[in-house]
Amino acid sequence: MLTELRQPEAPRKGVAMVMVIGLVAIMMPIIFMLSRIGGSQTQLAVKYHENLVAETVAFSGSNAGLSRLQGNIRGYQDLPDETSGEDKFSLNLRPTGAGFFGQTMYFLLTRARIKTHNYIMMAEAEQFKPEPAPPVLVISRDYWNTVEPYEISLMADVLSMQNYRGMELLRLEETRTFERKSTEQQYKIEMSGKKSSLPAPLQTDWDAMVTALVSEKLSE
Amino acid sequence: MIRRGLSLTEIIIALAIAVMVMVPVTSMFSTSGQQVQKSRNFSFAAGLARRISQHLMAMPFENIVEVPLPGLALHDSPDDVFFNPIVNFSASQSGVKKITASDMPALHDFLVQNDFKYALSVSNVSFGAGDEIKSISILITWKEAGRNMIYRTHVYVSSV
Amino acid sequence: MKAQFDEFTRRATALLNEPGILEKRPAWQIVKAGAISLAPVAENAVTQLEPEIALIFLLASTFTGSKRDSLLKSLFGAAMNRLPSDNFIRLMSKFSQAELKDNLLPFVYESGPRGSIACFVAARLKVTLATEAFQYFLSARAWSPTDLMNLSLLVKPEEASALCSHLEKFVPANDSKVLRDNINEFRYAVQNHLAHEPMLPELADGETSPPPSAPARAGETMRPPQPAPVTAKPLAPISQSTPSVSAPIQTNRAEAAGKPNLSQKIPETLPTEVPAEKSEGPGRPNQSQPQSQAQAKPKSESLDVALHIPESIRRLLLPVGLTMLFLTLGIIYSTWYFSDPEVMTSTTPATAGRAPSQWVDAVSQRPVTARYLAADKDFRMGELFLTRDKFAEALKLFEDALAAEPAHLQALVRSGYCRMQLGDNKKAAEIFRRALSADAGLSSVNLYLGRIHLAANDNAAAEKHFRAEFKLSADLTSGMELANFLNRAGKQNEAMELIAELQEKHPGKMLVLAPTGSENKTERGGDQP
Amino acid sequence: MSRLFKHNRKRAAFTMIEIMVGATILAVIGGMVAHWFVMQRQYQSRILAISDAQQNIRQASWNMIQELRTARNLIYPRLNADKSIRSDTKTIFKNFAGDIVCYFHDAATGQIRRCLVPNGPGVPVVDKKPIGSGIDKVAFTAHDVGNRLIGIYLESSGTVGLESVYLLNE
Repeated sequence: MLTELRQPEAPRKGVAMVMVIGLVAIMMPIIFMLSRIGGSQTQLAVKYHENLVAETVAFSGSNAGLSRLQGNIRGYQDLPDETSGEDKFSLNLRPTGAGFFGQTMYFLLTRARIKTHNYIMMAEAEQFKPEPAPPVLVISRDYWNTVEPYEISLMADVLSMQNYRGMELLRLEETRTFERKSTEQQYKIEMSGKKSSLPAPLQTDWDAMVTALVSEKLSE
Repeated sequence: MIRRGLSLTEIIIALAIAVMVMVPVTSMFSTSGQQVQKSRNFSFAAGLARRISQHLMAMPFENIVEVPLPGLALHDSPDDVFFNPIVNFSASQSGVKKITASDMPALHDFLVQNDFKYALSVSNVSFGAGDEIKSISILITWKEAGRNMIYRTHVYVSSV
Repeated sequence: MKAQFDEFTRRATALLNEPGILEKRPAWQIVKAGAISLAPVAENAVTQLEPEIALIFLLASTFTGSKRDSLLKSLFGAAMNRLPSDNFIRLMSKFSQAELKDNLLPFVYESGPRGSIACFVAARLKVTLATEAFQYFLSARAWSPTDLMNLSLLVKPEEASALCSHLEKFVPANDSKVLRDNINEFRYAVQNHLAHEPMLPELADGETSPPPSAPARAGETMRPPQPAPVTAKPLAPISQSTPSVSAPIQTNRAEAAGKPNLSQKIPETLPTEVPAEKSEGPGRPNQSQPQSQAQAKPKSESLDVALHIPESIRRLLLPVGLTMLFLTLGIIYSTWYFSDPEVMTSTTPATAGRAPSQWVDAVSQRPVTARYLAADKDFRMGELFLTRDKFAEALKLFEDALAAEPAHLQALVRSGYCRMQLGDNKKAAEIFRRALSADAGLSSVNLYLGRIHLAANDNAAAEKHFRAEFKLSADLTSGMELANFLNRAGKQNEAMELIAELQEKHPGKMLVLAPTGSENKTERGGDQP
Repeated sequence: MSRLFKHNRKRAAFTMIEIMVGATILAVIGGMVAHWFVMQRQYQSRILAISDAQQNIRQASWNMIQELRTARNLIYPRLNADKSIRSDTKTIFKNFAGDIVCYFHDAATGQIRRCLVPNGPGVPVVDKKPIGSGIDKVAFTAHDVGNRLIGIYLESSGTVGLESVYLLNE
């Protein structure tokens, strides 16, 4: 009708065109930049988070496993998956024999898997049998971990880890012998003599440390 | 017929589509930001749970009791064995610091913002003759982008 | 009589000022009735009315035939002397195409401003012409580019190419250079659809009447903007032009009558017409278009609805509003996009002291309900009983857990294990199968099922489950159990192969098959000292 | 012909008013985008700082936890005489092998360093690599009479880490 006579919307088209051209000119570089920065940042952040979760879950699992040993939870060794849902960790307790005092020795393996992240922790623990019944002494000898998704049950790997720990055990024997063989005076002189070569923040309280060390020295 | 260019409607529709595509891309910034905050919260929660689990091992067995949900806040709370007091650089009781706005502002703010709380779910079984075990679920809860988050870990403590 | 016409003028003016479609306006019926009653005496009086009122009179009245035509023609002729108002053009559009063709187009032949204006108005009214008519128009007078563009709008779009080829044949027959140029330019304009909308004719200052409002001028904004001349005329009093109407009508009629014979006369008439165009010249440099913007405002009698907002602003509202709308939509969309579907009823304020009913597990990202946590407590207690082999007590706790939360899979598996230990293999197997159907990847469940089937001498089913377990966990325990089973089941070769394979993986262990008939004692699920 | 050409070339360009309106709208949008962009940059740098701080804390605490967990005896700090908890920026303990290990915070460099003091003849050695860096504040806190529980408070650029380690071995 009458509206037919209204003339076509030329400026409107012009405005739209200027806007489109401008938007393209502004938006394109921004999108490009964002996708580059944002993309890699997000990826890193996600990867980091997954890794963190896997590691944390494995660590908590290891803690839980050790506390389980301390709680004298024996006789039922295939431990449950501790979390609900598909992302979970599994515990595996492997007895490796009996110790000198008849204590049971274990490898506690904890594996956490979050998407592509695998985290395995292994702890070596000795559980002293309750004598007569309840008190259970558990000594965790060490724990170490790996992010490699390899088969932890491979004995070769376990042995190499053990060998490494063996060195530490030898060193323990050495330090204990030294403490036992030294008199309190000798031990005090030896330890106090190190003060001068200590870094400054440690020197201030060193004498008090030596006193504490001497008082707790092993003796024969 | 006279050939027309793009109509305003067409351009607007095209822009709308462009916006739809752009939004996820442009928001990647905040996604990585959210992810970092998520990691920080998770890391902190796991640390809290570990802290509690370690304290449980040093605590007298009978002192391990249920802390029901919604749990206890770490900040501005009465003394407990896990978090308060938290540090003391002096040689006596008078110098203890708690998680309050005046003593530990950074930590206090962070805890208030994210509403971190802890709860303990204790399953206690006595087998007689002093053979008693507690299975403790440590529950850390916090708020993150409007969601109630929970981190759980479990420890066993025997009456040694 | 005069009073009646005055009354009609008053009513018609009121009608013009009302919004909406003409025939739907409240005053229309009254005006129509008035026009019909005045019709018998109006023939001469109509020409004395203001042109817009006269048009309304003609629209409303029941005049027909030659009487109506002659009235229309005189009205149009008078109106084309200067640029008619928007209202007038809109009213013109109420007349049929045929009426417009008969009564308006003859003025297009005229050289001078009236021809240009008629051409412009015809283009605005979207009057179209037959292909063969154009050659007469083109030959009738000299054409300015603006007029040519307007004329090209009278071409029916579907006939554009036909017209071009028609004119092409017509051109060589002409020896007038001016005409050839006109035809060529016109063809070019038609062929390339150069004209999109009617263009205001170039007129001398005095011929400018109140121009159409802003939208009508929109097409012209492509021209370089010029400051509005100080001489811009206010609304030209329309009534002033009416007294001179009758005279031009006569000449128009004469020309229109001569139209059929025009084709022969064209070459002769052309030279005389050319000076006419020249005479137009002095008026042209003073381009009148820019005035339109300055004059757009006073124009308020538009027949359009809701014209209170200035048109220019109204036009801007659309793109600006839409842009804002989409920005808002974008924000809403992004909020939605990043909101987690798992967001639950977590509106409880932090300090409310009430536990939410649900959380999101930070490890698995799955919901954890308060119910599940309650069941989990029973489950853990059951686990403790299990460590002392107190299966009956443990079973009770696991079942308590399941009663609180049937989805607690671990409790389900453990309850099956307890039943198995208590000798209820049938129920245990049923439970294990239920657990596997909920999660086929559960470890140990296949092992237990294998043992149950083995005890029931169902070797085929036992083998299936042992293999499934080995496939799932691929560890030493399940491997040894499978090897021992195969050995007992008479598949010694396969058993030996499996043992060798396991031995290779576990060099620190001495792996031997259990003697047939005795129970395998591996650490897993076995009784530790 | 030429007249028409000229005429149409003019029509193909934008008018002043179109460009002005378009530019105004673009300026508004551009302003919003620019503001958003600047905010994002600030946010991004904050996030990066948090991320760095978090990784610093995590690295430091894990390095310490690993060794402390298998350690044998806590020598310093110990509870105050009135049984109140006691904190310091350094800690000294006997490790699994019986040697004496010290962790201390160097506030100037923001590093936590480890020094191994042989429990026997030999000179103390400070590890070349710090076990933690970018750490603003550290508090090692003694929590129990048995000297087996140590609390660790770490702060890096406003991000805080709280840990405790129970020394399993004796």
